[in-house]
Amino acid sequence: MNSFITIAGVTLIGLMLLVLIRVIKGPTVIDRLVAVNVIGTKSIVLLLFSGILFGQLDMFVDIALGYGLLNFIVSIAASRYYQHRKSLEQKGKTS
Amino acid sequence: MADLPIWHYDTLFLTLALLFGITALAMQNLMGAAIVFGAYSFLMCLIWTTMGAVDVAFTEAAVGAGVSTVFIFATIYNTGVSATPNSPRIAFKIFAGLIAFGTGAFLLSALPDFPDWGDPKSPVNSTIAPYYIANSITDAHVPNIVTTVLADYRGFDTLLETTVVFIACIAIYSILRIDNAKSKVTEPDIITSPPAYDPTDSLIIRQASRIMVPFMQLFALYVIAHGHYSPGGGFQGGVILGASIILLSISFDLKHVLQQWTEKKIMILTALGVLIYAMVGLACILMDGVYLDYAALDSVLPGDEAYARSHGILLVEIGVGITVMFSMIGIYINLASNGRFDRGL
Amino acid sequence: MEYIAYFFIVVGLIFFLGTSIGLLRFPDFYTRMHAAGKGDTLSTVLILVGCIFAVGNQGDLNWILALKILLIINFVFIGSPTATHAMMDVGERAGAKPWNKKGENK
Amino acid sequence: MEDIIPKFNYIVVVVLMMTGLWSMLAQGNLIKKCIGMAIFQTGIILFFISIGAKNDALIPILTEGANHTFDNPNIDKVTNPLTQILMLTAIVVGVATLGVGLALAQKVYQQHDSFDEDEILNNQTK
Repeated sequence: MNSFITIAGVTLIGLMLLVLIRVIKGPTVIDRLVAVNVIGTKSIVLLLFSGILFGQLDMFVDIALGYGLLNFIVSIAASRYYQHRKSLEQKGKTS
Repeated sequence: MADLPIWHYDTLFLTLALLFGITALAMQNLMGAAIVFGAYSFLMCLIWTTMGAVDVAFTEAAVGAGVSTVFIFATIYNTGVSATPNSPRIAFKIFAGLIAFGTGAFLLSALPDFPDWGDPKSPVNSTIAPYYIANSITDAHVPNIVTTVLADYRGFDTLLETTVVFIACIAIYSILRIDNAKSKVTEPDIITSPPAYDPTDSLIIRQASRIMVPFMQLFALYVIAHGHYSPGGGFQGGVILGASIILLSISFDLKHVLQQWTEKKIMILTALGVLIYAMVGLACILMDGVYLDYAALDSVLPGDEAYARSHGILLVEIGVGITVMFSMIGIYINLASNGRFDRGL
Repeated sequence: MEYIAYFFIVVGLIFFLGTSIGLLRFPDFYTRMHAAGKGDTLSTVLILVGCIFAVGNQGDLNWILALKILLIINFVFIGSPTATHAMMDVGERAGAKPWNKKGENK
Repeated sequence: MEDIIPKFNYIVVVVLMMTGLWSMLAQGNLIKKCIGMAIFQTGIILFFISIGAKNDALIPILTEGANHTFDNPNIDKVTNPLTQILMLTAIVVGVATLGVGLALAQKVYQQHDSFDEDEILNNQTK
C-alpha cells in the first residue's frame, strides 16, 4: 500500500509541475488564480497521502479539513477585487 | 516515512518551493505576485508536513490560505497600484545582488560544520528536547508535546508572543485609523464604491459562505479544545475564527460585519485574550505557586496536579485564541477600509 | 478493500492528468476554467474516496476517519465550484475575450 | 555530491534567505519588499524545522503502537517539538508584522501617491 501511495504522490507532484507552468506562463492574473486554486485543492490530497505514509492519518486529517474549509477564500477575495476594479491588465497607476 | 531517508521525498518539494518563491518575486503584476505567494505558502505547508511538524503545517495552512494573501489583496485594493513601473536601477540591483550573493557565500562557507539533515544525535536534538518528549505525559497528561511545550514548559515565551501580536494590532490602529469626522486626508481613489447590497453581486457566493461560516467556526472551536490530542491549539483556531469573519466581510460587505463587531468590541476583546492569559498566571501566584505554574491551581480545577496542568493549558489556549482572532479581524478591517471602518474589499 | 482504493485513486489521477493537460493546452481563459473547475473537483473527490478505503484495515473501515474525509469531500464540493463561479464572474466582468477559430485571442 | 545531499536543506535555506534579502534591497516596490520579507522569514522557519527533523521519525503527538509506548516514548523516533513551537508562534507573529508593513505601505501611498521608492524620493526633494 505504502509504495503505491508513494508512486501516486510523486505522480501528483509531477502533474502539479504542469500546472506550475501555467502559473508562470499565464498571460492574465486570472489564469494564474485558476492554476493556484488547482494547486490548493491538490494540497489537500497530498496532505492525506503523507498522513497515510506516516501511518497516523487521524492526526493529518484535521489539517486537510482546515484546508478544505479555507481554500476558496483567496479566490473569492480576488474576485471581489476585480469586481470593484474592473480591469485585468492595468499598466502603471490607475489614479 | 516508511523506509525512505527524509531527503528523497522532500527535495522535490523544496525545489518546487524555491521555484515558486522566485516566480513570486519576478512577477511584474502585484496581484499575480500575491497569488503566487499564496501557492508558495501551500507548498511550504506540505514541506512542514513531510518533516513531521504537523502543528506548524496547520498554522501555515490557516495563515496562508486564510489571511496573509487577503491582507496583500486589501492593500492593493486600497492603493490601486496593480502593476509595477519598470524602474531603471540596474546598477543598484546588481550591487544588491552582489551583497546578497556575498552573504550567501559567507553563510554557505559554514556548511561543513552543520550536522546532517535528520541526524537524531545533533546538538539541537540532544539538549532539552528529550526531556520534553519523555515527560509530557507524566507532567500534564497531554499527548501532543507541542501543546505542552507551548503553553506550559515555555509559557512565558508564548505569553510574550501573544503580546507581540496584540502590539502589532495596536500599531496598525495607530498607523492607519482615521476618525471620519476629523479627517483632513482626501478620499482615496476608489473608483466604484459599492452599496451595501450590490444587485450585481453573486447570490451563489453569498449562499456558499453562509453555509461554510458556521462550519468554520465550529471547526475552529474543535481545534482549540482538541489541541491536547491532535494538531491544533489557540493560534490555529484563532486564525481560522478570524478567517471566517474575514470571509463574511468579503462575501457580504464590511458594513454588515461592523454592525455586529463594532470597533469598540474588537479592541476590548483583543485585549481580553492577553488579559486572560496573564490572569491565569496571576492566579497561580495567588494559589502559592510560581507564575504560570498551573499545578498550583490543583485545588480549584478537577483532577490531580497533572490534570490541573492540562486544564490550565486549555485556559491559556482560549486566551491566545481570542487575541489572535480579533487581531486578525482588526488588522484586516484597517487594511481593507484604509483606516476608515466604513467600506472595504 | 485495497483494490477499491487503488481503483479510485488511479481514476482520480487520470482525471487530474486531464485537468492539467487541459489547463496547459486550452487556448483561452474560459476553456481553461472548464478544465480546472470540473476535472479538479472530480479528481479530488475521487482520490479522497480512495483514501477512505485506503485507511481501513482488513476489510474494516475506520469510521471516524471516514466521516472526517466525507466532510472534506463535502466542503470541497461546496467550496471549489463556488470559487470557480467567482473566477468566471471576474473573467466576464474584466472582459476576457473568448477564443475563436481564427486564433485571435485578443 | 556525497557531502552536499545530506545538507541540501541548508543550501535551500540560504538560497531562500538571499532571494528575500535581494528583494528587500533591490525591489523598488514596497509590496514586493513585504513579500520578500515573508520569503526571508520562511527561509528561517525552514532552517529551524529542518534541524529539528529526524530520520524515520514520527510526529510529536504520542500514540500507542508504532515503535514506542504511550508512557515511555522512543526519543529518537519523535521529531523535536522545541523548534516547532518556536516557529509556530513565529508564523502568526510573522503575519501580524506583515500587516504592519502593509499598513505602513498604505500610509506612504496616501502621502506620496506612489509605491515606488524612486518616485517617493523625487517627491520629497521637490
